[in-house]
Amino acid sequence: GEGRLTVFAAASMKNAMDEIAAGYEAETGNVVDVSLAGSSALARQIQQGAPADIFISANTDWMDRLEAEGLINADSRFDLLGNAIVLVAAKGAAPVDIGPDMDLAARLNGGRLAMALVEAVPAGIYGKASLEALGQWDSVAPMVAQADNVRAALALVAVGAAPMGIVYASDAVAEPRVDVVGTFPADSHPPIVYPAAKLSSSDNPLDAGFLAYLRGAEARAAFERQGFAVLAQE
Amino acid sequence: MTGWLPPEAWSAVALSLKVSLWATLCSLPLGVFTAYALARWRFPGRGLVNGLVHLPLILPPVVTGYILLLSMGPQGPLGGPLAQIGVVFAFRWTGAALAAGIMAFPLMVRAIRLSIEAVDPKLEQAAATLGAPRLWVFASVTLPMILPGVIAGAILAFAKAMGEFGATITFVSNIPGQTQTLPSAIYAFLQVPGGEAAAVKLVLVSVAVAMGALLLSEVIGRRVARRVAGI
Amino acid sequence: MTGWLPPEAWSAVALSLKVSLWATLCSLPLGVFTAYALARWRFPGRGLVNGLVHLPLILPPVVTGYILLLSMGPQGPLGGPLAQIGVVFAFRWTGAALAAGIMAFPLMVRAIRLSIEAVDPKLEQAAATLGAPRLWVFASVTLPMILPGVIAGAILAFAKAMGEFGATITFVSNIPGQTQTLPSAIYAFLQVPGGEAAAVKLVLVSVAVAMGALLLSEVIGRRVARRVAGI
Amino acid sequence: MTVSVRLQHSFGGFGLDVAFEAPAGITVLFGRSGSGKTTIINAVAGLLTPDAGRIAIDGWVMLDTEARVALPVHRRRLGYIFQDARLFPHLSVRQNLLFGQFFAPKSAPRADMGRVVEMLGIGPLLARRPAMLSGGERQRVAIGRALLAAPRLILADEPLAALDEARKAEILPYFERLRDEVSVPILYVSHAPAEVARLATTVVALEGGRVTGQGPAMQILGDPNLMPTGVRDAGALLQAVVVRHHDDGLSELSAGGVPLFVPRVPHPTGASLRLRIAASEVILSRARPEGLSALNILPGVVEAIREGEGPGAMVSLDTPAGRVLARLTRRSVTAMDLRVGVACHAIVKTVAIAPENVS
Amino acid sequence: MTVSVRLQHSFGGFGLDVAFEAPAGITVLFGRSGSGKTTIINAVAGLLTPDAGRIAIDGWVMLDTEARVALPVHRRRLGYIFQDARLFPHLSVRQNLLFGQFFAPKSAPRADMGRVVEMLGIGPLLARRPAMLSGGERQRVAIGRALLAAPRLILADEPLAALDEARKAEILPYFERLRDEVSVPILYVSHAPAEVARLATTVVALEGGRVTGQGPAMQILGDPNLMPTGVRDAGALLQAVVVRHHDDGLSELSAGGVPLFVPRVPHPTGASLRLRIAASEVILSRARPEGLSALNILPGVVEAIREGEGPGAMVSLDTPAGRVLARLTRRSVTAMDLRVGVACHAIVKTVAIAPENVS
Ligand SMILES: Nc1ncnc2c1ncn2[C@@H]1O[C@H](COP(=O)(O)OP(=O)(O)OP(=O)(O)O)[C@@H](O)[C@H]1O
Ligand SMILES: Nc1ncnc2c1ncn2[C@@H]1O[C@H](COP(=O)(O)OP(=O)(O)OP(=O)(O)O)[C@@H](O)[C@H]1O
Ligand code: MOO
Ligand SMILES: [Mg+2]
Ligand SMILES: [Mg+2]
Repeated sequence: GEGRLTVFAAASMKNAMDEIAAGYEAETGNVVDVSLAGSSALARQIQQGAPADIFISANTDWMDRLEAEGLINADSRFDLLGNAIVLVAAKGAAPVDIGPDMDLAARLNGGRLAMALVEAVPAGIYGKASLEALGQWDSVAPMVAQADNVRAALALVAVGAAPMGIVYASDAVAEPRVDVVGTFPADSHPPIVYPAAKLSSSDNPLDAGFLAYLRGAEARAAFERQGFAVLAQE
Repeated sequence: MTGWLPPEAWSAVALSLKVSLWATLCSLPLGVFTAYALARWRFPGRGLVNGLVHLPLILPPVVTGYILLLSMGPQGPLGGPLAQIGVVFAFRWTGAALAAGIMAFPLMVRAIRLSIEAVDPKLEQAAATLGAPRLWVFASVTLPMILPGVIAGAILAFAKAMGEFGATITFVSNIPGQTQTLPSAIYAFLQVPGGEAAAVKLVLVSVAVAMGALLLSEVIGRRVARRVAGI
Repeated sequence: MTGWLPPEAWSAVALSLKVSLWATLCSLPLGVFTAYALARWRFPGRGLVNGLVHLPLILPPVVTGYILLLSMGPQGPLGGPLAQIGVVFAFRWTGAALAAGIMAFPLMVRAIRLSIEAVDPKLEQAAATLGAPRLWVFASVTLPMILPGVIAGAILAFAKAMGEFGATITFVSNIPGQTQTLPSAIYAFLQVPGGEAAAVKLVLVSVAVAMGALLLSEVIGRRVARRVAGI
Repeated sequence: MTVSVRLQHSFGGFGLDVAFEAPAGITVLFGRSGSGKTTIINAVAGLLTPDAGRIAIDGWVMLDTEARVALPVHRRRLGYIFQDARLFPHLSVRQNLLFGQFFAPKSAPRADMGRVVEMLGIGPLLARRPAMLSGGERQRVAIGRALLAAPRLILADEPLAALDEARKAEILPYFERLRDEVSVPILYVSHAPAEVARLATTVVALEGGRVTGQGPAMQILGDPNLMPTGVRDAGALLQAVVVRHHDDGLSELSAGGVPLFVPRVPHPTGASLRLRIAASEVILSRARPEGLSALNILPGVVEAIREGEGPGAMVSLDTPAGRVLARLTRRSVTAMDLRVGVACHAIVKTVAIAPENVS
Repeated sequence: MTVSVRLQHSFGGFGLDVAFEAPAGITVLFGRSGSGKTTIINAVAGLLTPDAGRIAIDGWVMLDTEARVALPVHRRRLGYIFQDARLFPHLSVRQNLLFGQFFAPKSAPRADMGRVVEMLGIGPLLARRPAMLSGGERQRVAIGRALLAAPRLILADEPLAALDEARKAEILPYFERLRDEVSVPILYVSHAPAEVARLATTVVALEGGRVTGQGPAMQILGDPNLMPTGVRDAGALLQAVVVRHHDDGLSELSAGGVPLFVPRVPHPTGASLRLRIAASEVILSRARPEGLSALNILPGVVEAIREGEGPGAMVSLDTPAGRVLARLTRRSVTAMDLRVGVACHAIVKTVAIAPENVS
């Protein structure tokens, strides 16, 4: 076929989505346009009638909001990916035993802890939740430097502006200037879920096929290469 | 050459050029008109108009983008009716041009306004005494005399449009080939591991284009100024 | 009044005012100098300087932020040595001011440059014949004459600084009370479902401040212009 | 065609209240700085809307504040010649000249471009830009531009004031030609007596926003009471006819039968021209003087003597050539025993009749 | 103090090559437009660096291209009075006046503010801004500003050209006072003969970038060959002494024993002053004329007669008062049989000696 499909996906999925789109195009001959931006920007655009067919959000809040407003096809919704949040530090840093006993504030040694916006951006929200669960938040909070997205937080660590940061495992995977020094327990924060769904306004016949492809083996391989946990079953 | 950057990046470059060019050309007449009104007319609400024109300079670009999305989107109070008559901005390159044009508008108006304020109204009066109606006076006397300022304003606006990101991505998203401009592409590359190299290349392209435009504006501006002065 | 907005929001307003004010005041001397050099001197590399000054206007703000982070961050080639002498920008409100100042710089320079180009060099020559050394000529003749332009440029820069977001958050992040400016706060509110109401309030505050500054600039500019002309 | 003007207007400290008629030819508005000349011209042009007034050319009303008629500037069909030329710098001389032609009604008697260019001697300049012209050339082009707009009225506000003497001398003949060859009335502002004497058909003398005298040039300029710029600039106008051109570079004129010698004028024999004799340059003698280098001696009878505040006195002499004014010291008046009715001679140096004063 | 100037410079089509000395008093650079006057002044001021030359005041070298000395403008200790005043619009008159004082060396003979203000009559203006001044007042402040900079040399480039006659008359006396009361040499550019006659101590006549004559004013201005603006402007300078002030508003002067009457001058009896008698205003008579209104008659002997191209001739008359020039027609020269050595009388109208020419 030579159909066309528009996918709104969280910007952090760019590398994986590039691979998947290419694979899908090669397999089916259909073209996929992937618009990458912050989940909130995409969700608002959908609220305003954006001509997208499929939305993949980096968190459940915005997807829930769209579902409540009837903007997505609830039946098509599924949890596509999971992720972990990790503590990163400059290359060669000693591992940290993440738990209630670690004294993160001391480890920072006056430096900053880079995170995404802790009230607004999913990775930041998860990170804050974990630190709270581990009883670290109050001591660390004054040292947190909040970036507008995860990548910016990672960059702060990569360029040495901050000694440590909290980012997604998927972000840390390919940054040569940092090491993952610990992974936050999955139960210390709400589940990190990237839900995908078809928009109610879309009558694109390719939707179902693409959603299926996302669950497929090739997509799984691509996501895993980028450090995501794939939740969706084929 | 094409291997230096991925093809989508080139298409972002091409789209940005198209978007910036149209943004500049289409806002130019309105920019000249607004600048003229602000420079020459005293009317109630002049301060307000001046403020409105400057608004995109003052607001965080994302806010401007949201305002555009809310008003000009398919469901917006302006976007809906406009769509009925076939004018669609949302999620089209035209919308990217609209966003870029609005963000660049204050810069354009400032430059043109200053050049209008430098035109001696006596020459316009002279044209009127010779029988020229107001519009004709503008077209045959004022406009040629402010041409250097108009060119400077237009090219500055073009350069600014080439760099516009926040309002654009918020209003028309980041759809490759349709609304993915150079800055959006740079943003996307910066969002993932390993994208920096490509991002740097795109930044270089963007700087080269904008610098070229600026240099051009200084050269053309000086040449036209000399031509207008009749030297 | 305080109940209308959460206290952190008010502290963001206060911080933004402080950051913008300092950004404007500190960049003003350099802005005047750069504008003077571009307007009056012919030197090799003039085109390059002009381009550099315009760069923040042209680049996506995030890129400017990254460049700042790379060069002025604690490990950066400039930031490191500066830190040694006690000048730290990273994660400080001073860094926010630096970012805002750089982003606003091209606007400031443009406005001042135009007013310098309008000063008759003959008056400066007259001052020189009376024995005034070059710097004194500048301080006692040129500067007072361009004051309206300087004020316009400064207030435009202030307004722009109030709205600066991308470069600031990329360079100094968002630390409530230290680097959380108004636009960062607005951005944060816009990221979560339901944050619109608070965002709108902050946008209104931001617009009110910037509009007030603009109006002020028109009024002061006109008054100072009249004073300078001695009317 | 006659322009009739009635205007009332007040600025803070200044009130204008004038009414005058400007027939064909050049009507000079004459008065010192601040007397309201420019204000009148601007009201006629439509660049200023007066508090009250009426301006019409023959029956065609351009302004009537009572009838609430006020044609906009571009409908008034004017040719305004500004002091500073105001050529369009971005247009060539040719384009400047043609600027007004687009707007002239098809039916208007159209000045011929060729003839105007010829008359003003600007043929070789057509392709140039105004920046490439001398001050005098620029002013000539401005005259041409005004003429070619097919105006029903020409306005000129001190069109020569910005020029030095040499340039003035270059332009004056063109205004004379305008006066003599073009039927459009011309309102001309000046405060230079020599210019007025040379150009004016009609003079409207202004002082402090009021008309202090109006009428034919000869009459107004010969009346020292009306000359607003003071007796120092007074002078008489004489009408003369060219009798002969002599080989030694002089032209012989006859003014009422009195022979007068002036440096060669270009006019043909029989042509009529005007001479201005400044009162300050006339010497009187009771006896007919002999053996003087001055060639021009006009016999006459003292008509009036007016003494001023200073050491001077103004003597009007009735001569066959017309009235001649002479400014003397009171001492001389006494010494020569000058009284009304006494016969005496006015001595004028040949070369004292400068070319600007021959018209 | 004497300024010595030697300059060579070439612009595209124009070459300047001059050398002259300017002693104390006013040295007027006199020449028609384009003769290089401004170029010289600018080189002296340091606003233009000439191809070659040397400029020094007494031994103090400001420029010596061979020795590679070129003081920057602000070190030259000048008082430059510009044609257009160039007051600082944002400063009050007082601040304008004081501008240069900061930079004058402590040791410099400091002009007294009070005296300068007094001399220029600008006391009531001190608090005003330049925009609130008339053209004449502005120029007076400019003079004061230049003086108060404690200059070693004053430059004035046509400081009166932008003013109308009334304003000129208002300013000229201040330059005379400068000349007479201040010891600083003044380089003064002008192309108005009356101004030159009135002010110049020394005249440097320029033509096409060359000095065609230099020397004391009397000598240069009395020499029609040197007058670059042509014979029409020629005139003689006479030195006279005030004898008496008469009740009828006239002052009686004596020039070499010849009585001359002029409108009341402000100078006290016994004061010495200069008169200019324009050649075009002199009438000659072989016999001593009787019964004329003109009060001033100078007896003399014809010294030389030069005929020009036109109908005119210039006659030099040697009189007890000094050399007087008269411009006549050739016809008169023939009719009166004037030849070198012939005795005759120069007749000058009292009022023709206008106040500007009495100094
Ligand atoms: N816009 C204005 N506001 C207030 N007063 C004005 C205005 N224009 C002119 N005047 C005053 O009106 C009077 C007449 O001015 P006008 O320009 O008509 O004089 P003028 O005869 O043309 O003088 P000049 O020969 O100097 O050009 C002057 O006293 C002037 O100060
Ligand atoms: N910067 C320049 N470049 C080329 N030619 C110049 C320049 N400045 C002056 N000239 C020429 O040098 C000549 C002398 O000019 P200058 O200004 O010294 O004359 P001036 O005697 O002051 O004349 P004016 O009385 O008109 O002021 C003129 O022919 C002029 O065109
Ligand atoms: O999908 Mo994002 O980039 O963490 O908002
Ligand atoms: Mg006037
Ligand atoms: Mg000059």
